[in-house]
Amino acid sequence: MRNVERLCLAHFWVAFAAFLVAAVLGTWQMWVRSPLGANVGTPGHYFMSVTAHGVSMAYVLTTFFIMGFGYFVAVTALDRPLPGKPLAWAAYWLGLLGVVLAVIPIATGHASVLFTFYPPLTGSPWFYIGLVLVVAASWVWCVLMMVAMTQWKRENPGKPVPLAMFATVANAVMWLWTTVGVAAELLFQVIPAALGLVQTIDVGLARTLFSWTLHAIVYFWLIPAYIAFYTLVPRAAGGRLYSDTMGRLTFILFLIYSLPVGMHHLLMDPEHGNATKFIQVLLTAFVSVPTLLTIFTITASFEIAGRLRGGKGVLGWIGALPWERPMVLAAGLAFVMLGFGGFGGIVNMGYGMNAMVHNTAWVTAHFHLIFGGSVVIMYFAIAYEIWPRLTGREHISLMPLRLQLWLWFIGMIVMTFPWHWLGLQGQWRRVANFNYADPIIAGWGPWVVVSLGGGVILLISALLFVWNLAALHRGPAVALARPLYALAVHPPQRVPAALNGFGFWNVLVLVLMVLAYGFPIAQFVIEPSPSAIVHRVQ
Amino acid sequence: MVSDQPSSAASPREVADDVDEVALARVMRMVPLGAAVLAGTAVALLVAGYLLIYILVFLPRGTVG
Amino acid sequence: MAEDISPHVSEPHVLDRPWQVWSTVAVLGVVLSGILLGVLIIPIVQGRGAGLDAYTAICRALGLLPGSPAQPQPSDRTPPTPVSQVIWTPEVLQILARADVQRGYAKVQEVCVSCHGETGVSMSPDFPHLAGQSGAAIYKQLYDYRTGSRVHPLMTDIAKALDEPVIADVAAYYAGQPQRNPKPVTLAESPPEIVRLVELGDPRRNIPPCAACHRAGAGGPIETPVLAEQREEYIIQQLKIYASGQRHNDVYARMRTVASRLTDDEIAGLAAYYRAGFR
Amino acid sequence: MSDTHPEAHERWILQTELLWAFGVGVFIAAALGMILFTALTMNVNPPSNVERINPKTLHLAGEFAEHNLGTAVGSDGRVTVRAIATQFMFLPHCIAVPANRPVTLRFASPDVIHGLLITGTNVNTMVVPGFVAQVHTEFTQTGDLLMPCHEYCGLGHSEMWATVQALPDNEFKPGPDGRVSCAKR
Repeated sequence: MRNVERLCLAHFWVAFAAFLVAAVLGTWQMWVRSPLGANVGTPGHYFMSVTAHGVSMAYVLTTFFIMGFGYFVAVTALDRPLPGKPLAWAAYWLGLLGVVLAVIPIATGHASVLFTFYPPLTGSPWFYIGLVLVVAASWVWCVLMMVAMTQWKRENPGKPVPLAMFATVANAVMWLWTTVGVAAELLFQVIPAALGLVQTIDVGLARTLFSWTLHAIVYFWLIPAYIAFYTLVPRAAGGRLYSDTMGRLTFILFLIYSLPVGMHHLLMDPEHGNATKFIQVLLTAFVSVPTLLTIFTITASFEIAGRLRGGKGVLGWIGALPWERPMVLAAGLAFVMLGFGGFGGIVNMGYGMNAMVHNTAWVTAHFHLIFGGSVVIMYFAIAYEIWPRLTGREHISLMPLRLQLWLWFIGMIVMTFPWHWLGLQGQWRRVANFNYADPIIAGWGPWVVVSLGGGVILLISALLFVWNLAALHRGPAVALARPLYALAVHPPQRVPAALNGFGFWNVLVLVLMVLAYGFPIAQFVIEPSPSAIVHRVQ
Repeated sequence: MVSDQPSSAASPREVADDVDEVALARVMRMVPLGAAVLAGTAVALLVAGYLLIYILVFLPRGTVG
Repeated sequence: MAEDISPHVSEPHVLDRPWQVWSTVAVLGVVLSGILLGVLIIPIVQGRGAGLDAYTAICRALGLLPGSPAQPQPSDRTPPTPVSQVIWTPEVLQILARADVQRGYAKVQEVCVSCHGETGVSMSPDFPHLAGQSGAAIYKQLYDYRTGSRVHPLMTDIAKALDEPVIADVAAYYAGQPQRNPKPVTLAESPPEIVRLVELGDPRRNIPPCAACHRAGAGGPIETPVLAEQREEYIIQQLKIYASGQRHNDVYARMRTVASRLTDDEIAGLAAYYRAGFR
Repeated sequence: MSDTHPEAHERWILQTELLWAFGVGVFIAAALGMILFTALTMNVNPPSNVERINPKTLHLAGEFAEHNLGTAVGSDGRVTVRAIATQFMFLPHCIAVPANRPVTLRFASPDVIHGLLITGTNVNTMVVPGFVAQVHTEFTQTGDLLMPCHEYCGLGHSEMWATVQALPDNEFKPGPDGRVSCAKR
């Protein structure tokens, strides 16, 4: 493993520590807003917790997990040492410093602006500077991933890059494109306002720049789960990957289509016209193509494994799959949640229909199911799969791992299904305490309690997850590590340069971004919208 | 830490794999049928649900523009 | 399965050409169809239904003209005088930031000392304490007295005599005066329903928490005054004339709405709470 | 894998994927088709109206000064509702609207970002300082509806809501100045 174990473990433990804190806060929030927790805590506490829950889950858990998993893939898939390891450690400490800088103002109530920053509400400058440092650390990771692939391609001319590494670098390239939006918003608008250098802020431009990042970032979180689908799950199920070419195409489609669609988060905003909104809705429809391709390709890979294990008939192979293996169980549960979450997503994307569900509990259900559900459950599965390689120790029994995965799935379904119903009733987001005396809201009370039940199950699962990993550090020494990465039915011999690198695709992304975001941003540069006075939450 | 075999091997034999080639050949005659049926019905249900919620829940709530 | 690497597989760059061509065609095709539908077809069809010519409909769809491409734009009539003339612009905030405390102190000696005291501790119950008050709050009230948005037998004439920079100086001076920070009676002793009003507000009566605006750093409106250590009688009197509408210089009736929903003993309780020095 | 050359079988696999991609394309076309159909025939759009307004001088005069807020029926019979979303309340606190008649709702914010929805209806928009948010709709049901602020706007966000009375035609009676206010309940 060329001694990157400590580097990967360091990243994973920061990620999962933040995850555990955020899971506790999430459950506390659901209790406070339910009829059982009326008059507990103040709005100040509640919105401090919502900010911490969002920052930990969306920025710390994800960025550190993705960096740790990326270093692991770069070493094991390419089977060569990590280039610039001291730089990787420097990026780690920079990112950790950023997390601490961001958490202190949150904990002292000076940054209750939530993880999506609602200018002109402006928090302490340290909050924003901390997040910029985390992003800067991830930029260093992106460079290291690209250097590793380039060096490998120089050493293996003409050979296809292993799919796991190809996907990781696709994610790194997309992330560099993604962060342009939030970096511009923070560096040129929000941080100057937080430092008091300017008294006003152009809110329309700030929201448009943030929307540039807001959608592509969810694909930055999602791609590691898809790397597991394509390269770990087929091997774990005892089969082959149905098509390696389709795997490469899927990650290229993610790179192209996840970037120019951010404005579907602004469908209900007054600062953009219907034309640009329709273009982005149409592009958003095409961002579902890679996911739908993946569903087919991975189900086919499952079918291969199931039939090899004796599955008969059209769907007989499902029962024959080794569901006792955590990676296989997690992938199955992830696909179910991806289905429900995806349904929530295409309803959100419905152009005019977004008016039915925007900023309601339906949206909260959508991203908890897709990110909190299918992506995070794959993070668990990836952690369970590679922990033995990092610690040199084996799980004593797989039962607690499966129990944890089932609890996470059940908790997620029990929590989010009532939210879909409440969202259609009009339950709006980010409420510290509801007026349960109001006849309309009174009807929601029982459903909020049901979803609180789901939240408690998720908390138990989160605690069990961290316990499973911690317990593994003291498990018995592992005898022999099974090979990790899946093999395709037809391992690629020759792959066109377009499927082995990203030069050409970057050009296409540039063209797409100019066509999709050019006009929306230009309209604020040509004629800035009337600026709003900064409201300090410090 | 036991080093792991690379997955980028030019030919399958270099990477240990407990999949028997003959069985794989037999299986591949049937394969994408089950996946097409399962994934196809799932996606069909999704889009049918989308159209139903569009017509039965969204439109009756009044036009928006 | 044949083991040999088949000879006729061509070099990568030859394989590349179709990938690049087809992917460009596909991606640009998607975007251009989006532009064609979104910018041209939908606006023109919708515009025809609303009696708008194609050019106006397309400009509205792109956001170059206000309004929806599918509906005529409503007309509007402008009403009489505003509630308060104060505008929070960067220039005003700069004036407040660059206020000269010495000049403010001189004007305070000359005009304000007799009622508000040198350190902002007022002489009688019907004059508010100004020590540690928010500069923006003093600025707005003096400005409202000057423009007549707020009327008071003494303050209207005094404010009319002050011009804008001096108002900022006086505001900065009193804002700089330290509050006495009396050891507040512990939170436990103040009545729980009052504490709940301050911290949680009352969702049933649509009353936001007082702390949501009046606590420092809460991110509420700029002109929100500091209530800590204010005179009890002054708070009660102001809430009563807000409720009756006699005082109406609060922008968009924020305080008139809240005051009209508070009962008399809640008003008394809140006044005692803030006089005790709670933030 | 049929006994043919692996090259041919790999191409067969890619063909099954392309067939699946075609199927997915049909489903996406169905979803986009519904959007396009209702946009062209029923004018169903997301509410957007790029109309700039200075949030700092909103309260001085013009359309969104305090006296001009509420429901107004124009001489041409068009119903227009004007309201302000400000830190931590809507003004007016109760909005009367007619059922089954086209209504235009216009909102503006003098301070931070707000947002609103009316429960059970398709009225939903963000209210961004610097712009006038406008929603054209028709209320298909009558009764008291809830209009909460659904975007985080500060510590008082949870208490920020208004009531909307969707009145049947016989109860929706504009006064001499064309204004309609809520029925006292």
